[in-house]
Amino acid sequence: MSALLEVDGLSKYYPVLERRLFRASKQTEIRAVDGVSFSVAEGETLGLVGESGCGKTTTARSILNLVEPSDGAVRFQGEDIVPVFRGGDRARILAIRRSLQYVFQDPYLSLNPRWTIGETLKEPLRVHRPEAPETWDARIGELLRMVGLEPHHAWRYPHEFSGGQRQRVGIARALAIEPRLLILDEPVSSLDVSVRAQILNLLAELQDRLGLAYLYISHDLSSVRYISTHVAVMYLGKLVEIGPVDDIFTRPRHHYTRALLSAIPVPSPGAAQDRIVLQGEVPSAMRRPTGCPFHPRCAAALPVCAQSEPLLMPPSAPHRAACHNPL
Amino acid sequence: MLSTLAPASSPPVVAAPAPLLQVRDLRVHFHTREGVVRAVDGVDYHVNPAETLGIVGESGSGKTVSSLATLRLVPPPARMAGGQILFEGQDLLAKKPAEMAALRGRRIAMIFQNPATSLNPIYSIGAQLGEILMWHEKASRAEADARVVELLGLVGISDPGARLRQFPHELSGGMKQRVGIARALLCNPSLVLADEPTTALDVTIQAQILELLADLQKRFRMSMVLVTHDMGVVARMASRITVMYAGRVCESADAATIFNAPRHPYTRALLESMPRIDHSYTGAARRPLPTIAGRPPNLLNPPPGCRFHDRCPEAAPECRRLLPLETPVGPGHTVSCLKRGSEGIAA
Amino acid sequence: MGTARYIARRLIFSLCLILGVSVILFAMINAIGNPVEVLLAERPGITEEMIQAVTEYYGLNGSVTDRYFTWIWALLRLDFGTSIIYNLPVSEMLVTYGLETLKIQVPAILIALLVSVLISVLAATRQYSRVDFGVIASAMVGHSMPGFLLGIVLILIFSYSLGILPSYGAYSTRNPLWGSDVADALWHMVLPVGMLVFFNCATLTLLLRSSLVDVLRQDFITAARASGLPERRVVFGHALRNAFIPVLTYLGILFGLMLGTAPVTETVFTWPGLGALYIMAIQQLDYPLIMGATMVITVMLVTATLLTDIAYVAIDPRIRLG
Amino acid sequence: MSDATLPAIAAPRQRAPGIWRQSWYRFRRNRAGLIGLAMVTLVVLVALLAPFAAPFAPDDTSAMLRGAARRAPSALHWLGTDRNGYDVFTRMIYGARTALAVGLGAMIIASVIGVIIGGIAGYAGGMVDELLMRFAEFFMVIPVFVVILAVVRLFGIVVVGTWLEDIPNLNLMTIIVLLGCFEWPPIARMARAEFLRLRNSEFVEAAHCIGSSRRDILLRHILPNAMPPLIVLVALGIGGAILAETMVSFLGFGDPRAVSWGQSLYFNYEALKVAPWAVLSPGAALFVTVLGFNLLADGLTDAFNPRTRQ
Repeated sequence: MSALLEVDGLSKYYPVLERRLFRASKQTEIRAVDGVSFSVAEGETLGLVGESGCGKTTTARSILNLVEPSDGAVRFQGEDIVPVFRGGDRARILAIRRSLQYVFQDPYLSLNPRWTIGETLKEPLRVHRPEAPETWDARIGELLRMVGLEPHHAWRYPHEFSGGQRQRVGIARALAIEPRLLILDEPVSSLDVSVRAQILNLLAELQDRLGLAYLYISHDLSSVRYISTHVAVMYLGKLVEIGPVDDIFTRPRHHYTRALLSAIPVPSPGAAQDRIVLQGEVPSAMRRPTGCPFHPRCAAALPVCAQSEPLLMPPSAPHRAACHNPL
Repeated sequence: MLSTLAPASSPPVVAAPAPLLQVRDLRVHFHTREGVVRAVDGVDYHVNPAETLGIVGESGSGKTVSSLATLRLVPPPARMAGGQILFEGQDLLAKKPAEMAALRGRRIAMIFQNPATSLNPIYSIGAQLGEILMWHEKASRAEADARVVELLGLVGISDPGARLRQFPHELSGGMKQRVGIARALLCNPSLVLADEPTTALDVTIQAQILELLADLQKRFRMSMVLVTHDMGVVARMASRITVMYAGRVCESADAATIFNAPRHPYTRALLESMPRIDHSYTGAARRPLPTIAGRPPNLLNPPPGCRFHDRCPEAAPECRRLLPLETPVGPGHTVSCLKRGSEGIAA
Repeated sequence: MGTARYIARRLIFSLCLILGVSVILFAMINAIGNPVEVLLAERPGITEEMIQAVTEYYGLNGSVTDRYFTWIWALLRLDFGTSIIYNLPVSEMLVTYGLETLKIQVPAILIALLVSVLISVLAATRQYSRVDFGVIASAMVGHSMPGFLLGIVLILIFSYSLGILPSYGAYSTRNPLWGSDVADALWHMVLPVGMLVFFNCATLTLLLRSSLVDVLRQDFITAARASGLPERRVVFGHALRNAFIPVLTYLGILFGLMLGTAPVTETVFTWPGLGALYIMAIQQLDYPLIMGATMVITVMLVTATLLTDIAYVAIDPRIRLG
Repeated sequence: MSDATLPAIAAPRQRAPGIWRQSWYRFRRNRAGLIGLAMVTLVVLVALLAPFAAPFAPDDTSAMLRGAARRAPSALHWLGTDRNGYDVFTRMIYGARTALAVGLGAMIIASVIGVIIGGIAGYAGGMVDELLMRFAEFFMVIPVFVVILAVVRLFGIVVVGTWLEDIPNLNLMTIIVLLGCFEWPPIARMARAEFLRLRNSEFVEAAHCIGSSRRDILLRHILPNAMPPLIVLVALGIGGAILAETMVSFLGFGDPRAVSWGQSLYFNYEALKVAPWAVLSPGAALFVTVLGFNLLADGLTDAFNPRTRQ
């Protein structure tokens, strides 16, 4: 399998101007994403997990150029797309957008409340298939069926739908122009438990049928386990572990991954779960620790952890962890 | 006099204890322009001394409203439409407002879902916590401060003395929730209502808070009602569980029974539909998850009969007509389902 | 640190505002040419020589920038020049008339604040009740009632029909009422202050009530009640202070509005205040007086805004982060 | 395929009620808003039908010649006559035209300036935003009313002897333009807040992902969604502008050739004691108009904001 999407050393820094009254202002920066590299192959799902503020959403938004990356390359189908977006050649940008789509976390906020579902679904066709407007209506009906809705729903407004149905519309919009890769940003987090399974099933089914690749971003590890073939774990803007899903979940090598997994309460009372409760909280991105970002909270930290930053090891292995003292 | 941190005085329970809190046929209705929303419509549950009861349900199941109703704090346009809430044998609904206020915060306390909005942004931590002690226990400022510092330390806040002068916006989400917990425990209550106490928090912080709550509950032998939508959280925390759906109770039992031998079709479906982190779904193992078709009913106009019948795989014609009542199916295990032998009433 | 920086920033901005207004004002006045020429042009029978003489007297021969800096420099020394029409020092007139304006405006704001707090609490704690509805309806009517119209109605009722309150002026022309100057002054204040209170009260109540209703719905209010605090403490201690935060901005604006519309108020009640002085100055094109009065009104307004900014810091700890 | 069944829908409907129609449904249930709408409609109808509704011509001073000035209301002069011999009722009706012209004219100018400045500030962000908003703040703090009085008076002198003098109702137009130029900051602030909110909203980001052009995003996504709160502000502003014009005229700085409520107040205020009807009638008309627009704005706030009252 070839890599469809290759992210290489992606970084996003936000400058922070610390204003002071009588002294010169101090310029610092927040490293929201710091040198993240991973790849997603055709037909695969990479689950990107981490706690809030770890940079997983910024990573996704940088890939799509919703924010401009500060550094690094994003190769999609072999082409670095960062300079393309920066160059502003509309035809080339549209060609990328066609194959690379985004599904948002909040299915309510991501639909224009003043547009009918049909108008929302027509938008991508208007932009990408302007030559054949007569085919739009048929395609909209087809899309709605594909996500388990009915063609006549095209006449309705978002507020008439439940959360799960709205998320289906969001998926249909992303699929309208036959993308190869979908970036799914917490697509089920705002949904009720009983609806979550419906959307996960839909995603799995669409992947099998259309051969889509997913970058699945979530803090909900159980849905990640269900949908992903590979998992990448982020902490404070850095990738700390990446590997095949079962390896990560059964044999985590980074101490943070293990703590994260053990923090998820398993729905079986009295389950023999070795609970590791991390002490303290994630430090602010402005006061990032030196060395391994996790070392102040790590029970297995060595002196070296405070000094040098570990790299993802072993290089080029499928399962890699950035830890000086791996499990 | 200030109570000390010694465990509460109730003796260890041996045989079937009298429940500390007993809720009977509770009804809370929201009077909206569109009509009456039956948010809680005939709910029964009880909490024994020194145990944790988990109330699980999806959004709109009435779980939060029923816990607010225990304190008689349902927000307008909601109104208590009936039922009994017996706390230590006395009906709270029959109490005068002043008597009720004297119970709140002292005997029954509450932990809120969103730590960011449940602390007053313009008062320092010390001021808003101390005020409660000064009111309930007639403590002096200094006594109150000392007790607040003690409790902040107890809930795992470092340097509690300095925190007294801090404001909520200066604390992280996890810290704010710890303050919220300290506030609930100030007067050594015998019952704590925790409404989704960890939903707004990250998983590793959630683990910290859950551990803290479990520890405090054991230490002070208090009873706790833990309201949540997360089956994993109740599995970790609760000794007994009540499952709610659309304003009514489906099933109540001890935790092991709910997870290992659920009887109500909704409980079963809910458990099955969750992907689990301890299962592998790679390759051919990724089969479609069992789902619950449709969506929860609109409580403005709930379906007649069993509230779950239009999504239930086992629904029979009588389920459309008759509202099932809670029926015991085992020791400490009750189910409301006509197919499990519940009596039905035409409603 | 944060607080000091915040206040310093607002202070600097306020100074910039005052400076900006002075530039605009000066430019405007000078856009019409030599103001004295214009003034005298409206009075027939004036010769070129006379214009020349007055122009020289007021130093209007230099370039525009020169004149601006001369003026600003004089202003900084609190030298506002001499009124052309009244031939009195402008600064003296501004103080006399300004105090008369503040005499009705400041009490009006304070009384309105107190009354609207009480009414808002009454209404907001009984949301959707008849009391609430009555308060909203009358506040809406009061808020829409133009202040000067209300003043006219009050004069018709209390002065002309009932004859119990004076309809004009700040003092009796001949004998003070009851032989006491203080009582006389207070008695004259009743109508203008009453009108301003009514108008401000309506507007403040509308704002404060809706803000209070919002705050009362917040989690921390439920939390305060769940902690067993008495309702009085929850409403006055926890809700009211929070509800004031959005209203505070408006308080500054309201004071500005009152000052801005002082010409109307003072015309209705023939009150010898800054607004009435300003009208006279414009009508007569009394150049130094227009400049002086505008600057004083601006400074008062900017000060009111600055004070509300500072009050924010006192009431809302979140501001301190800047 | 997941087996989720959707709630059965009887028949495929045509377009469901859109957001505007929904707002209308909510508005209809708001009594205050409806009263406001009725009052505003009344004022608009009176203004449109003035020549048919008024018993006299607006410049008819024949009562003066008959010695019937300052007469109390009678069968002939329903609301009496004023000190110039005008029929008070007629002047009140024609005044609605001036009032609406002032309100609409000023708010059109203010909206255009406000939306452009606020939109640029909100969409561009950064330094541009900072500068434009400070500029708006500056306009909010200067004593607008006082400045308008000065400008109207001085402008009246400047135009003497120029071609501008021949423009009919020049003075009134000056007032309208000035009100427009001073009333834009609240609109700009609201427009900025809305543009900022919408620019970062998920559905706009979704449009970016699809590849919609910047123009489409601004005109088809952001602007229509920013409208509701702006409409409320404009409704409030119309009432405010009418009130301001009346006050300017009341002080004697208005357009002597315009038939406006403020002019009537100005001419008749000195005779308040002997002919109160000549003052109270235009005053009442002004009150009804301002109240109407305020109530309308209140109703619109509710209608556009489903969360405020549930």
